[in-house]
Amino acid sequence: MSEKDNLTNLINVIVDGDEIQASSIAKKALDSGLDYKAILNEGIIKACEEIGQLYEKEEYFLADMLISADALKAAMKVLKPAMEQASEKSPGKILIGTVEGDVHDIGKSLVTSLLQGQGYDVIDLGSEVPPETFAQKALEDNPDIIGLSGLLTVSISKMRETIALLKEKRIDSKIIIGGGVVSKAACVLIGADDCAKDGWEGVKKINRIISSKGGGVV
Amino acid sequence: MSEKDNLTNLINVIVDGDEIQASSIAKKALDSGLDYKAILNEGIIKACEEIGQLYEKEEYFLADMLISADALKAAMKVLKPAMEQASEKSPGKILIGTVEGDVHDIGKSLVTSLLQGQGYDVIDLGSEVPPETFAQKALEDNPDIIGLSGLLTVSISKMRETIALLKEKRIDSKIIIGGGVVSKAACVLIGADDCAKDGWEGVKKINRIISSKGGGVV
Amino acid sequence: MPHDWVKSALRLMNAMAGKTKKVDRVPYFALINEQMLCRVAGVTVKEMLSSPEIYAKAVIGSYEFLEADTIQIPTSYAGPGEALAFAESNDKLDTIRWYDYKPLSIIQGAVCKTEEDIDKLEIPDHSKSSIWKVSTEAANIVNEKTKFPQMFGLGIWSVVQELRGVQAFKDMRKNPELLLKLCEKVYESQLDVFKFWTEKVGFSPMIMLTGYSFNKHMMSFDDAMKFEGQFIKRLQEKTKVPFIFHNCGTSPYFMEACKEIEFAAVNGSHPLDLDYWIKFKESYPNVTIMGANIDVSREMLTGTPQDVEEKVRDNIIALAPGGRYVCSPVCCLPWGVPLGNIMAIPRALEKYGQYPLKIQ
Amino acid sequence: MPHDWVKSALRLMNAMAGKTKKVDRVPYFALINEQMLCRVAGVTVKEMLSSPEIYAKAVIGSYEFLEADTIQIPTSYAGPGEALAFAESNDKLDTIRWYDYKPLSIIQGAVCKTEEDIDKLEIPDHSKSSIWKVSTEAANIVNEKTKFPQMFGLGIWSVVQELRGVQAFKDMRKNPELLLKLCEKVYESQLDVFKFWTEKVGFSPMIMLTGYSFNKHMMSFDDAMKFEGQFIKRLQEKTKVPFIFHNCGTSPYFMEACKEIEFAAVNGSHPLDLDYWIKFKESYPNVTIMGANIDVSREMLTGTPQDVEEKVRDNIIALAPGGRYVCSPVCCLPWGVPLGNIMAIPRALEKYGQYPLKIQ
Repeated sequence: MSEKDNLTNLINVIVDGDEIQASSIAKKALDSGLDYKAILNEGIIKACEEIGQLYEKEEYFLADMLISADALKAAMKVLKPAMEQASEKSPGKILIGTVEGDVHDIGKSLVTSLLQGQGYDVIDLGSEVPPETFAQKALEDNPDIIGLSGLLTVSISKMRETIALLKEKRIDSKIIIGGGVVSKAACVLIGADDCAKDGWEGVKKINRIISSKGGGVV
Repeated sequence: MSEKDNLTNLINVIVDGDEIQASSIAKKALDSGLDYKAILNEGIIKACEEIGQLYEKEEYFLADMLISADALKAAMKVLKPAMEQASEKSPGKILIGTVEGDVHDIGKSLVTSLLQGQGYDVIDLGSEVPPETFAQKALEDNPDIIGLSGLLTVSISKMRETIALLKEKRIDSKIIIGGGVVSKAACVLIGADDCAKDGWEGVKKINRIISSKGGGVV
Repeated sequence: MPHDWVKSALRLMNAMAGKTKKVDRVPYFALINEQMLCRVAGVTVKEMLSSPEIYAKAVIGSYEFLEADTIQIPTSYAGPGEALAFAESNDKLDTIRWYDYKPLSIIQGAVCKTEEDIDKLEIPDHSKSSIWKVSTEAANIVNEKTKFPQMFGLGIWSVVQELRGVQAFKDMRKNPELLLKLCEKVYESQLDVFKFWTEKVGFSPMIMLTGYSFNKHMMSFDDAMKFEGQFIKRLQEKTKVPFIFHNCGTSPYFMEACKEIEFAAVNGSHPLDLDYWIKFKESYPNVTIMGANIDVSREMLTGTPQDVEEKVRDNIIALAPGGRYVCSPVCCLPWGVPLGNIMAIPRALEKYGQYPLKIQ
Repeated sequence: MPHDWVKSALRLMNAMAGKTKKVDRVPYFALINEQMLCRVAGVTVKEMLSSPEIYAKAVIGSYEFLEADTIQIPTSYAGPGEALAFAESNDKLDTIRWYDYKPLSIIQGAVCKTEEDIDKLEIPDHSKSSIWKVSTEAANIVNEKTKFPQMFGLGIWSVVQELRGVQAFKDMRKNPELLLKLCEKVYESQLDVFKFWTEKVGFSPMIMLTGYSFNKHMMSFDDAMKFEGQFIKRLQEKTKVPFIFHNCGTSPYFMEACKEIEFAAVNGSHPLDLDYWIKFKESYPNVTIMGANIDVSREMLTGTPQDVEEKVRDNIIALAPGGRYVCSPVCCLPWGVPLGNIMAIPRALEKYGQYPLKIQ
């Protein structure tokens, strides 16, 4: 098979959400001498873009994206050693969590998987994360972006409190809030840099922020 | 000195709040062969009554009572070994604490000291005590009376919650609430058995409840 | 002036029937959850749920204070409360989270982590469930004191998602049979809790159905029909009462759902603008719109009472002619929304909502 | 209708001066603390204190919603906030307790546990204190938006007790000199924070003085004068503004204190019945009574709006003739009191409180 066929195959199995195939094709491509950068840019990132397009065309839904994201992660896992050997930095560091008092984490799970699948360094704090934990971890890890997730309307309050604490601690990571409840108005009100109504929008906006910072998906 | 003089002296130094003298006179009385029951009933309990009378006559105030209570405790400490040897039971077991979200403990401190000074077995849970801790300790220790203390008006809510949990766990200790904020109306509303507006009233009511249960100050 | 609940009930009923001649003004449907009860009644959630009397008193006091035309207790809905009942009856009490002034909930996905958890999942015995005991008793007190018929709420996907979490979505593709098995168990439990409610509280004149899966951000319409819609139809056959279709997602399938399933009313709006609702009213003239586009996370959260008043007026102009419009902010009234903005709704209804309508 | 704060200010001023001909109705002084702001504005305490804008908005929205004639931010009082400033400046941040919907506070007695703690206790640099920064900035916003002069609050014993706890009472007998040293430091700090406030926010037209020691359950009147009264007199000499004397203890020394110290008004009532206040009015006709006996932990907590209305009416009949009466529930409006009961106060004032009084 040609190099191109190999990558097309990789894209297809990722989009189809086939974890096992994604892992094995990525391995085959690496073994065949293909540079990890090519696999990443021409395979994995393209697959991610295609998943997003399908979602936007309403051919893909949350379920499909979650499964594709798993395949994305499986392929990425294969590339990791080669990337580390080449001292390739991750495109960005993201700290993410569902705010205190909210146990919902489906949107956050999707964002985490898709970002990890693109090679981001994602620190997932889980759900019910107190403001102090966000602040402490942000000081320790100095992330590019902090993502606050929440489904409940009550979470707006807690997001505002968390952001206030982050600013008090002079943490200058970009802050993006996500969840069905957030609106542009709420975003401005509570001092976030941006907001996303669903996981895919979150991923797109994170990619955009990272690119504008000169980093971005490799 | 006569037996009676000794006990009058003991009463005086306790009322005066002289810890050192209270301890030494109680010891002398015991050494002179006086029965601990006599010292307790004719000395310590009488002193406690006198402190209360002085408070009610407005000659004594919180400061005086706290100091006398310390002297009371000092004398009681001397009697403890003799009482234990005679397998004397404490007049009653009291579980006490300031409810969750309230840090005030001056009233509770007075009640604890005065009760301990009368030989009660007092388990002081401190301040900011969650409902679950009251319930758990009550199940473990089976107290005769549970005292919930609070200064803030917000504490009424937490007292109600605590009492509901105690009842749910079928804990049948008498419940008495105390603090400047409580009223008879609030007491009925939240399902407490009784209430006390200050520490001394709390002590009096606890003595009354224990007596009516057939126990009481020896 | 004491609240006239009989008048409110008639106002609501006649508006939903389109009999505007018998309606004095647009009715106000308020979906008040535990947070709002805490704010108005000043109690903690644990306090409320510790006693049906306290709970009922908080509910009546709050709905009357907010001048609503409806009254129901927030846990008269087999959503998160059902998830709790499942947690209770399956010895997973450690998945439950209590908060002072927020609804209690369970950790998503913790009750049905594994396939075996689904196989072994026991339908709760609702007569033994503590949450259902206090809810039905409180509803009875509300019923007795207000004579306002107590409405019950059902929902499939809401419970499935609480029990199975994010894994439910992966099951959809990887193991749909397993997921359907879980849906079936939730369905059975919904029927059982409905029966229990009816026995204890009486007949529910309508059912509020939370079709949370009917939202484009959740799944395709076909999947929504497969994993929730078919069960809704079965619930309708069994319960034989009109359903209000509730969804406060960002892209709900209201039009599509109404084509497939018969609903007496739809309740939702999050991001939909008035044009969507005008079109909906044209397409489904007999389906009452409850809510339209007064958004709790936009103007109510960040605007002024004047902003809210204008929004209510715009909704009335667009949707109230001919009736079958019930004013309601969407969704639950949360922390963050000032009471001044909330109270602007009944004020605006008095001002603009009188039938015959003066503004059009 | 937007709230007319200028009208409120005049209503209050003229009522306190006894000029009833210039007063339309009995003014309403509401002492709203963090809890009530949380309930009305729907924010957490941390949220409020994180931003002067949010804080000021919550304060204005809440006072206007509750239809009060006064407005002040709860931390414009050097009580618990001062204890916090002491904790901050003495590296005892671990003694501070935060709650979502309750005022933050410090563990009683934890800052000045030992004699050495008192010796070494540093007076806070108020310009560096985070709580005073946000408080003064928020007060400035309130001032600017309402034009209602912002009142400041002082108190000695409140702070002493927070810092030294139960030990303060023992010191009173065992080491009064040590206790006086602490009182002196608190006094110094009070003067400093007053100066800071005046610089940042402007002149406070009155000072609300919480004389918490002036309560029989706390101490004898002589001790209250020794450990707080003498400092109040010194505060008066330095600040040169009228003082409102606040105490919500169960047996306050109002009459006794007014003999020794000049107060423009007294604010308190907890258990005192109307006869006490009628006698007080006879004895001190020039001292305004704010509050009388509308009790937040009795009828407001457990009664109905009708009960509250009756209580307000009784207070008006007894105390409003001739003016110098300001209606106010005592003390802070807490959780547990339903909003319906709270809102019954302005309703009752409109009904019964119009000058010239129709009910007497």
